[in-house]
Amino acid sequence: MKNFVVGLFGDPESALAAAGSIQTADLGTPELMSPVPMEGVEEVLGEKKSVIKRFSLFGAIFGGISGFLLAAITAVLYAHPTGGRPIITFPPYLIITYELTILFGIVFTVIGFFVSARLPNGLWTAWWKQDENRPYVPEAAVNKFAVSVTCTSNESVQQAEAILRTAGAEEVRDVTEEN
Amino acid sequence: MSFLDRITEGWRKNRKPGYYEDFDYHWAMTIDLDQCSGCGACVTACQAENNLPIVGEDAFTKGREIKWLRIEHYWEGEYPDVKLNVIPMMCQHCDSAPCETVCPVSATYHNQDGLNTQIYNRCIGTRSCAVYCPYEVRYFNYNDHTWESPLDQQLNPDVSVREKGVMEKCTFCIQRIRQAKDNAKDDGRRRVRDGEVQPACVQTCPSKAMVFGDRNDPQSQVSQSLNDPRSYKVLDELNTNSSVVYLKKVEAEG
Amino acid sequence: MHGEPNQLKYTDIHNDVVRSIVETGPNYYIALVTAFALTLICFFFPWFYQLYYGIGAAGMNHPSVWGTYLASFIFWIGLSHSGTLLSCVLHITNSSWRKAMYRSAEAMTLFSLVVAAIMVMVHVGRPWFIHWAAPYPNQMEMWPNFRSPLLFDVMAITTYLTGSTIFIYMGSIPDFAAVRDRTRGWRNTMYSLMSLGWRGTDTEWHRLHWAYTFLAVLIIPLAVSVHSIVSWDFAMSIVPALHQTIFAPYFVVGAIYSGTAGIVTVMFVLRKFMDFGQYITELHFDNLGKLLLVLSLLWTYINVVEVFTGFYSGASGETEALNYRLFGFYAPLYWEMITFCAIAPLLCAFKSFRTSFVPMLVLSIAINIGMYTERFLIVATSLSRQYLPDAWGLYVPSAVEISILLGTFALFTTLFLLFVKVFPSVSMYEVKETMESPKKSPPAASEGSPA
Amino acid sequence: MPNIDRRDFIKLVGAGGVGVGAGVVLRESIKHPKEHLIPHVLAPEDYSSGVATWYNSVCSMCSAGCGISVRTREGRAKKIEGNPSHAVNQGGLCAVGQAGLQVLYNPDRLTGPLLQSANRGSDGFTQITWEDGLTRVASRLDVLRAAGRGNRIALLTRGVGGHLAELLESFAEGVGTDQLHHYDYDHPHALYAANERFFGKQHLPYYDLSNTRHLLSFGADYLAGWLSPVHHSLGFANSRHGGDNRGYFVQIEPRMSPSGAAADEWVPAKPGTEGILALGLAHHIVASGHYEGEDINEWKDVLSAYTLEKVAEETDVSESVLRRLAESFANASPSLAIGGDGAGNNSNGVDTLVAINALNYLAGNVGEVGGVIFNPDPAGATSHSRQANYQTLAQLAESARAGEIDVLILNDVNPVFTMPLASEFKAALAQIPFIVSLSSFIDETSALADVILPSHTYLESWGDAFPEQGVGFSIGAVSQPVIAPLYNTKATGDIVLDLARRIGKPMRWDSTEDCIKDGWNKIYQESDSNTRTESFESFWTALLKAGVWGKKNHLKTDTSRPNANTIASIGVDAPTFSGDAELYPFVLQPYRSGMHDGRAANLPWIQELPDAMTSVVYGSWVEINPKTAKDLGLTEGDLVDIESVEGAVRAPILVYPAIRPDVIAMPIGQGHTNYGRYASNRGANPLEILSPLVDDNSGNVASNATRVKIVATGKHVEIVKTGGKSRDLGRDIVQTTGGDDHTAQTNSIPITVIPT
Repeated sequence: MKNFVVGLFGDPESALAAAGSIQTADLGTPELMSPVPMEGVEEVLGEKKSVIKRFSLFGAIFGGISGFLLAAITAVLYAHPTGGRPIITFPPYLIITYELTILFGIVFTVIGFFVSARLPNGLWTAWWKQDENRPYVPEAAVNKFAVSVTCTSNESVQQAEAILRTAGAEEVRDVTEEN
Repeated sequence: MSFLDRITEGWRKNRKPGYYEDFDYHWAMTIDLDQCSGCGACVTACQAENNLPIVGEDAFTKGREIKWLRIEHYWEGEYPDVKLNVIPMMCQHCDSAPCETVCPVSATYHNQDGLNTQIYNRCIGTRSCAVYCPYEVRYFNYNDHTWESPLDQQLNPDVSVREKGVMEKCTFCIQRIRQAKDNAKDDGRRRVRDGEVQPACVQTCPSKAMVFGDRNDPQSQVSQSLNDPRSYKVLDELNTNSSVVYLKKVEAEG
Repeated sequence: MHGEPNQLKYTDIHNDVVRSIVETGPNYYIALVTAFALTLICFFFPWFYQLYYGIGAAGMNHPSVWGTYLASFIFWIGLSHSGTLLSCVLHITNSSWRKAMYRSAEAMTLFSLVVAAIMVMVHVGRPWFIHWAAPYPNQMEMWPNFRSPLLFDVMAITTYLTGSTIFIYMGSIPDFAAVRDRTRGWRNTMYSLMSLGWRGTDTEWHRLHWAYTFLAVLIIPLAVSVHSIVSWDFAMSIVPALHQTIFAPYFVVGAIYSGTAGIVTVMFVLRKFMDFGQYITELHFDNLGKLLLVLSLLWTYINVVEVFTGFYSGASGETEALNYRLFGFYAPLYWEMITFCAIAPLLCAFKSFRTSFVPMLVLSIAINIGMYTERFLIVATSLSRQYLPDAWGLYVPSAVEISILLGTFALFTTLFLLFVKVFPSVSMYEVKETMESPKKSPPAASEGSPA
Repeated sequence: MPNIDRRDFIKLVGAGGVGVGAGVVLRESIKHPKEHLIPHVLAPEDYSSGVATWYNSVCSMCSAGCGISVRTREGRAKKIEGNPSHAVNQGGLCAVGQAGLQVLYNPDRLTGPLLQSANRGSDGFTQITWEDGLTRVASRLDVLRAAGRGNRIALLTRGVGGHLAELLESFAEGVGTDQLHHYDYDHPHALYAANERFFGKQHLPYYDLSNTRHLLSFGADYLAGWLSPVHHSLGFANSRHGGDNRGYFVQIEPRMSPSGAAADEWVPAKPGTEGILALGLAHHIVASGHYEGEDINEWKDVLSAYTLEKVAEETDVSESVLRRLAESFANASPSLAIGGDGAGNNSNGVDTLVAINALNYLAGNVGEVGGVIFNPDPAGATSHSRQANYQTLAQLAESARAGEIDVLILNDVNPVFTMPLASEFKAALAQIPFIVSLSSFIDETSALADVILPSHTYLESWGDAFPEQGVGFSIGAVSQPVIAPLYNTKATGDIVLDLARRIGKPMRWDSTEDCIKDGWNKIYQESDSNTRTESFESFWTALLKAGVWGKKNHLKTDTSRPNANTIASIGVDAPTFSGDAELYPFVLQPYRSGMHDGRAANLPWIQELPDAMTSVVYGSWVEINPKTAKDLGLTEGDLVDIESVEGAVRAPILVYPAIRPDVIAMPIGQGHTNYGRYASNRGANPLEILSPLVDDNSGNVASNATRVKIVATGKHVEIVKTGGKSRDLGRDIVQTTGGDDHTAQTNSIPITVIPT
């Protein structure tokens, strides 16, 4: 059995404070949901690191190498002399290299984003539906700031609810997983 | 030879710009401007040989004539000390052709005879080659051209007819070169003899101002003509390295 | 119906944006049908005729083999430049005033690029074979020529289109999620699909921020390269007055310039017709006006340099081409361009001008007319005055070309009208970000109070 | 629901639009199911091109008689090239010669006999059978012949040379008429007259440009239209670079022709004063002691009036130029003076050409290599004695008006186009009860015919040619059919033979081929029995294969002198012009451009060939001096009426840098009213407004002697031309080198006249 206790706050400060309290109370790291990026999350919940930059770097390097090889190898394969230039010409191929560096950098950044943000949600099921494993409150997309606590027992549910209410939650919702 | 050696060798070879000397033939033409009278026989001969369309008056008005070879006129001075200089202008078959590099689909490139070739059915019609050509000798098919029956019976079966959206230009009568090579092969000769192949313009020139031949052969008429002290290339400052060489007009004193 | 911007609440933004998507009045349909009909009549039908007849339907000739189609291509590529590029730059420099307008600006980029890509199809002689310019394995012994500036273009524009699409999409994911919850039926399905199950968690926001920043970092040099490469289509040739080292920066500056002016136009339209007056304010016009002023001075500087060095060279071809541009057949267009792009924007030096909406609209349109003229002149004056005077010509666009040129605007408008019904045309979450976040307050005023 | 309607509308329009677009794209992409990506430009290795068959023949586009080789594939002529072994053109061929294929394949060619069933000059032609057509003509001829009134039959043919001329003679004799006229607009009547007077010879001499070191050309556009342009081009090139030192070419003419452009010096003398100029030079040569003949005193007498001072005044050429020209002409050896249409078609034309002959004589060029060489008598018949000049045709018209002509047979001749309107030739034709045309096309003259019996083109029929202007020795060539007749037409000779049979006067030949063969048999029999082939048949085969025959029978140097009377007759009057100089301030020079005398105007290749000097295509123009244009406030494209006493033609102005301010020039060839789709209703025909001012010595119209005025119409048209700006703006496109350092000639390609 897994319960998600979600507290809705009207302002970000209260929500952050609540999240800090939850973490201090050893109820696990809560998940915050907000309509805008919240500032100060890392001070409260600890630093976040993402792998996106590695994806970007790899993509750029991969793109650069494949760009040059695409131009150079195929030019040797289809050797069409033009303009008295060498078959493998640096200046033009550098441009191809440059463009593909950026193209693959972009594509891999996106892949990195999907991987690290675990999107799309529920990739292997019907991913456009809401994943039951991830609680969601629609208000959080409008003007509410939500703190979601994952609880494994009834005690922790009550404890979490109490902390959230104390912190000034306008509403506390209990989302229970089916299985 | 190890794989690495093969790569390095291929690299060296393909990084070398001056590979044109290795060509079997290196066709070139000289035009003696002191002999050219600008009569235009070459223009019509070219039209007859290469299936150039009859474009009609309207196309001329719009500036869309197709003349692979044209005569340019340059007046000098004012009456009564006035002179007219004429110069036949056709594809110069540059060895460093600006038009070749710009084609995105490789529809124009240098073939093994040192010719600048235009592959009609590979052309997608960006017309950039015509922009890049400083000699303005590339002509675009702005629409499909037809020949009123029975004028079509004159069409040369060895030359394809170009459709709309395709660039075309002088080929040095590549079909004649091809024929000459075939003949040479049939006769058991390894090479085409000097003078055996002449483009239509050279063939018809009433004042024999044009000479065509293989530049690789130092004995050929064209090679000798290229050494003429009067020889020059039009727009040589652009480093196009053209294969058509003109001999200067002589200004004699009476 | 709304108060001053600083009195706005998160819910107001939300409601306004969602309303702009789901509530569709008859005016919208009239606009869409008109735009679409104009697209068909002015753009597609003439183009189909041209496909049937050949490029001869246009006014191009020997030696002016390039014409308005290519000018339009550069124009639209240029227009695309301010959207994503500006958005990226402002994102990285943390300029908050960007946030209300960047979504539409990026959409402009995207659709300008689409129109530009279509212009390539219109431009080439045999568009049915245009895929030959793509490097795909085939049995025809055919491969594109990577040495060609035109192929650089293909690569650059493909990359730019991909990058811009991804950029605008990434930035919209939170907004799709927000709209998803407020819609029903097919819209809900669509937004569910597009939002990828976004929930707005702290981790998601964090990843989005970094991914978005990396994209911005990658796209800035890309955008610069795109217009540089477009300029090389000309500058790599040896045509007098085209073979210029200054062309790449000239084109990049011109592109940003025309794109910024384009943004002003779009901002005005959105403000007027989408009731976004609270979000797109005098502040934006003020800032854009300053930007326009800077760009116009840069642009003027480059123009002066070009003319100066050209005349100083004394080379026959160069001087003749410049002479022709300044005093020849097309001279009225040249001076029109100078008036619109170099002189008129000086008005932006006055704050009162910058913050007046209608004058700014007029100026922005004038600048873009001038910038179109610039592209046209680059093509028309240079090609008709090349090395061999006896091959000089004259190029005047045909009715088909002019119709297609007008049609591109209709096409762009159609695409933009469709966009505003699909994308939240103002970035909700970022506008919310710019506002004071709700403050902790007594329960009676729990929805937050103005600062 | 209104929404649905809107949507449906959008959908329908959208689907329609996309459908059309997709259809077009689809059509284009499937049009060539086999897009071989490597076309003939780089043919696949296993591709072999077809084998062409070449036939040697003779070009009949003008009277120069160049040898041609016609390339045929699958029974169709594909390309005409010059026959390299023909001494006249040596492989070269002019644009009109190249375009001969379009005579053959012209879409406007007549495909079978026609009968005019409505009014003359209307389009009321109906198809008839050959039997019908021939019977109609033969019955007419038969009646007249039987009644002994054969002289009421007139034959007017284009200049036909060789044995076909004999055939026509024989036919004329058979029907009993002496009204057989050959008519070519450009036939140099004045030149024949002048040569007869000065040299006593009825034939053209050979002007050896090839070896001359100094050429004075008085209005002879030898590179583009005069006598034998291709041969002259060869000679020009050879003189420039074939020998040890370069020939110097001077062109004296009021309007620069292509030959003037190619020359080293262009001297714009006043129109009609070429002869005076020549005599001025002669005066200087004699006076300065360059001439030392026994008859020097006679010359001094006759030339005394032509002092350089006076001549300079009359010709508008400075004395110093005259002196320099005279000196260099006398000092160069050999030198050559020629006089062409520009000099000959004046009121003093024959006198002028005689003066030029005198100049050659005084400089010692007569009979010399590089000078004037006399041709041996041609092996076959030539047409000069039958050539009709203006007076002859005017007489014919007179007879027609008087009702003395009952039948007129036209063969490929178009006098209605080339005769001035003032001659009222067209109206005279209307008086002839029955006109037959053997032309391949309907032209202005054939349109007036009652019956048209279309003949083959020269590429489908037999013939031969013995070039009149020659190459200094006897040559001839056989014209053979290179393809089977395209249409239901007959050879001219065969039609005539058939008619002769039908009127009971059969000739001694069965066919044209027979006639030609018979003629050549005679040549064979007369040839040296030691060197000739075994039989006539082998000779004939070899002849057809080579396409040309020649005999190295150069005449010995002619040392004969003109007698005293001839010398005494020398003298050139000031030219007279029709029209008052006040009212009509300009002298009109109609000149032949690429269209020949207008007969090439129906060939699209020629219409699309930019003019050699102005690069104009598809139309007429009026050339005027820039200064004149400025004075009159005219710019290029301004439509003007050119008015003479006789009428007006309308054409646009073309500012021409190289024409005298008091002269305007117009090209001949356009202005057809009825000559097929390519020529009709295009441009203007300047010949129409010429005054019928005749030089009595030649009997021909002085076509350069009409004064005109320019009347602006206020309208403007765009002159269709290919050129842009014809100034090189210091770009050094056509580079030149000084006369002294042209060490080049040794490297140039020598051109040799091949004696066959």
